[in-house]
Amino acid sequence: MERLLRIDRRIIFAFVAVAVIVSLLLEFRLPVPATPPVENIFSKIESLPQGAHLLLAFDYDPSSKEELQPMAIALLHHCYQKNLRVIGMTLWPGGTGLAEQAVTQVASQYGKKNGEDYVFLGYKPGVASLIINMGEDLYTAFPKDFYGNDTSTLPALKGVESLKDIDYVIDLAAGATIETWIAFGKEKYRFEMGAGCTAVIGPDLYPFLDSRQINGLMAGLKGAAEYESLVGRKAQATEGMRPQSVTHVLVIVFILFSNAVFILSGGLRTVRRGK
Amino acid sequence: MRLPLLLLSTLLTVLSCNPCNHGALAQGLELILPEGFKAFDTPNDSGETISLTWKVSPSESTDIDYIIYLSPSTDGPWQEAVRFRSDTHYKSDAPELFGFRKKLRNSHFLRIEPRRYFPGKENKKAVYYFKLAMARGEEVVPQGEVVSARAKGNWFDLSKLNNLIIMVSFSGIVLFFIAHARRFPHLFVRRISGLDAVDEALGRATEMGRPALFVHGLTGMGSISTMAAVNILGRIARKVAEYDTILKVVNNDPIVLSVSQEVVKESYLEAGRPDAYNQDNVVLVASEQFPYVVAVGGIMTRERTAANFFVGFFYAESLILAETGAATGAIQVAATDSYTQLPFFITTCDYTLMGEELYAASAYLSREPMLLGSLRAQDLGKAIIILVLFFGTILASFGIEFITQVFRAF
Amino acid sequence: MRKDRDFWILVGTLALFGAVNISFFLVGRLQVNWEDFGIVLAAGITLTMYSFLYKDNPAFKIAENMYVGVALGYTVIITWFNALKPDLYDPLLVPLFTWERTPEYLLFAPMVLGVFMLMRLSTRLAWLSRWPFAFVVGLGAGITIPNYIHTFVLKQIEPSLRPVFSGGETVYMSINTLLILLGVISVLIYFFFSTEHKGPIGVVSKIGIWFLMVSFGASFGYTVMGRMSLLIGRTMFLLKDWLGVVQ
Amino acid sequence: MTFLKRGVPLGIAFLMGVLMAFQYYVPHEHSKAFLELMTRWDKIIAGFAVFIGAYSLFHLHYTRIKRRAAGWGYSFFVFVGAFVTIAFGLYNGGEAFWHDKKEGTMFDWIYMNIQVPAGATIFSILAFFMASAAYRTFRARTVESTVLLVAAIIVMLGRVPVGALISQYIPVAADWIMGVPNLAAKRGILLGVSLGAIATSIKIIFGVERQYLGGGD
Repeated sequence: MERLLRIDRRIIFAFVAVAVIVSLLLEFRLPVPATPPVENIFSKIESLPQGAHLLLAFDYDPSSKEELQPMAIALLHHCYQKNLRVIGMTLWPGGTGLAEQAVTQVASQYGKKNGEDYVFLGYKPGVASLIINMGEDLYTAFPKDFYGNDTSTLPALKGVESLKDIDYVIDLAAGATIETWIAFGKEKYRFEMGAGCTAVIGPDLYPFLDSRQINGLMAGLKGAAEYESLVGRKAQATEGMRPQSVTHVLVIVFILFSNAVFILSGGLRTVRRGK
Repeated sequence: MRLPLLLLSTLLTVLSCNPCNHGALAQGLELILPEGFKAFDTPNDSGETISLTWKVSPSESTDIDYIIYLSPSTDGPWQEAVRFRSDTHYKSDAPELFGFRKKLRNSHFLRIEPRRYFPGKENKKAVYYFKLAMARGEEVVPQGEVVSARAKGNWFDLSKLNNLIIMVSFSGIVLFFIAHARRFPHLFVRRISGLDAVDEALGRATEMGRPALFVHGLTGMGSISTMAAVNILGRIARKVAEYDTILKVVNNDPIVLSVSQEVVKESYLEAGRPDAYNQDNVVLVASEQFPYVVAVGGIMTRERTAANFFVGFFYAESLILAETGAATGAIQVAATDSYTQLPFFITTCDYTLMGEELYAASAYLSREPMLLGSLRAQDLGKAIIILVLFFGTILASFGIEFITQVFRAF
Repeated sequence: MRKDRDFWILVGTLALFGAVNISFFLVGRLQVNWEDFGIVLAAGITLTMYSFLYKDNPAFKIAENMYVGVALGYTVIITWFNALKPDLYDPLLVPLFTWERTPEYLLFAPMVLGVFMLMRLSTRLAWLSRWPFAFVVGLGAGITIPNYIHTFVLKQIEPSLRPVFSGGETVYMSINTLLILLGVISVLIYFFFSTEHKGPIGVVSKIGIWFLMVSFGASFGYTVMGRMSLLIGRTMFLLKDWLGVVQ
Repeated sequence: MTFLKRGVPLGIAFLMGVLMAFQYYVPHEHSKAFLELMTRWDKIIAGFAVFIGAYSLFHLHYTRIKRRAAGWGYSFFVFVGAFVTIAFGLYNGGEAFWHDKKEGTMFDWIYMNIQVPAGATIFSILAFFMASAAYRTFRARTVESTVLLVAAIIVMLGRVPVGALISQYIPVAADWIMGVPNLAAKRGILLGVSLGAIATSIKIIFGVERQYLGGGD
């Protein structure tokens, strides 16, 4: 019995790989209903008038790409459909290329022009200082956009002097940037803010949801899938929900099975005695 | 646009000639016009806005609007600045300016940023003039008074007074307790049960005659977690020297390496066993995350360590480290303030010091006044928060909102 | 013997990877251009990383070290083009030498401090780097105190300072409000070190542990979810962009 | 010298800390202009820090190579990766680095096809280890870890579509766990951590905490 618990971990690895590949190859539909925190972000964007300014901070790097890039793309589709002026930026140097790719590729699908319909500001160091600088004056914080254009000449930024004039800010975060955006941006310059994050930090953000410091939250690929279903554009995240379900069940089965074996073979007693 | 304005201003001049227009029934509309229209610089701001207040009028309703007219001079031209429903915008909407009294519903309040209406002409010292009118649909009845104010920057934001008091008093508390801990280094810190687990694990390693392994987190010497880890390492090394077992220490940063070597050496010296210290047991095994995991895992399986200690700040590698350790059957104790990794340590280790317990353990062991004092100060801060939450909620539930209002942040 | 087997596994995998790609190029699934060549490279790197699952191996180590280097290089270059160039070089240094417009002299201060920071790399002048560090750390500390009090203390206790039951809520909501209050207080008491956890304090701190455990359970579940999502993303890349078996 | 090495930095930290802390309570435009200038400077100085980071990484790997530490050969690849990337970045598609960044250069290609797949894959390896740990190590040894695992299972099921198919109450239970006990514990942790951060800031300003000075006199 106990030998069952000592199998080579590579056998378990193989189980996981097969589960993911097979559930990607097989097509079956699973409903992905949106939860209120995700819906709040969607309806906030729905409520914005054409030409409103939305700042999207891509605060992640390639290691969280598979969770946050689908989220960014779903959001951008929604923004461009609603003809919002998107301002993209990042606090993580490693995320610059991914952010630029997302902003421009989705823009080209809607025929949006750089500088007129959207802006990509790129990366700046400083984190909290940068956010405060943007809150006081966007143009001293970012004198040039990512492509070297003078930001004060860009039509897409017309009517924006600082963060106070931004209608909605969304931070897509793989680290502690949401907290930083709240403390030094949202609370200081009073704008509406929503957030998307990797699943790992998702549970940590519930206090801010409750205190209304963020109006909505998308956590992980699941959050992205919910947003995709709200926008009505099923893509990578929705596809991913099939293997996601299967692997969760697999992990749960592993935990239950091994604990059952552990208890049946008297493992609990040994542990208690060992203490 | 010009014509209605012109008409309006003539109308206004006519009305202002009439001394008894206040509260009078205006032509066409039977409206009681509001009184006490005032303009003043908004307190607590940087000099961007002017505040307008006036008393509630009995004829307000959902289909009646208020209109504010704005001009850079007494005699126009007047510009319609804002129009809003007459049963909105009360003084009670701005408790940061007027407080929480109930009767604030008797006055209207509007904050206006006049410079927005005159783009290009940004004279910061300009005086602006305001007029008020009531309107139902297209019909507009002016109130008559012209009031004026100049927006100026303020030097103190009174609405943040509670924040300032908290900052000053908490600073005082922190500095006081640090000074206090200097004089009384035996400040009480509760027993951290995780430290007993450390002794137990070391005892078992000695019994089995196998080495103990101390694994540092991935952060450098600048982080509080690593400093706490070094303090705990000192204690473990002393016990190890007393028990006469072997202690292996692994890390990934050259500065942490040299500090750890120093600490272990000193502990052996203190225990009177300087001969037992072997520098090769404190090693930098790898610099990057995954090679670190592989190297540490290699040591665990090769040397069959009987006790593993994971202390410091860990990232995703925590899971693989602790899992490998658990598979070798070692007793494991973790101490980390990286909350995202705690679940994995809790399920794979025999004992886990969670979050701030790491700092407390470090203060407890090192007896450093700075750590002890600030631990005590933070405890006091927590105690105050607990009391505020407890009594605040009880009182608020009985309709007494005093505490809620005092701690309200604007 | 074992070494030998690993060697042949490596050769076999490489041969298979090569054969798959060559056939893709031959049948025209992949074109001979930088973009498709990039897909092959990315697939190769992805598989190399996964080779770690079989066993730690040189290919994995090379890939990881190379990745660390590339990531660093990328950060350096992006910092130059996105930060130092537009913030310092263009507004201060260029005009200083060309006089096309007036230089922003105020930027001298951060430039000097920045250069001082680099002195950390020298042995004799390393002390100069303490000045910019003191500036950065002092500024950070200064902005942290009031903003944290506002955002993470006052704003966080505000939702709990509401009436538990004022008539508008359902019983269910009131119970939850009370539970949240109990949870916050008991967790704070668990992390309270100035008294022994005995008597009523001990009971409350025990409740705190339970709250912590449930919340760590939630984090646990979410972390599993996140890691699986990463794997799913990479598998999709391999199956879709490289092999083309999923549309 | 001690004054320059110790007094000046402690003075700078104190002055900056006090000015920035009190600036918060002063809404006047001069105060705001000061805040803007200081944060702008800080942002620029932070840009220099990347070189410190680069140096310490290079130094680490250089030492490994010099000392022939175990696996030192792999450290060469850190240099290869960094120098190739930096070289292409400076070359900037033929425009040289003092011009604006060109798009679609070899530098971007390296990023997209080396850094992105490598970075994205490396943490996905954890997915496998998660499953293996679930099987081999995650044990309900104590009441506490049992509670943890049960909560984890409910959340894991409740967050994927399958959960709702098993029982309609699972997503509701998962939402409750996230929104009540999880929220409460995380808020408690947040309050404690924030007090810690505030206390550390106070210690820095008053020169009690001097770790940032580095070693030496």
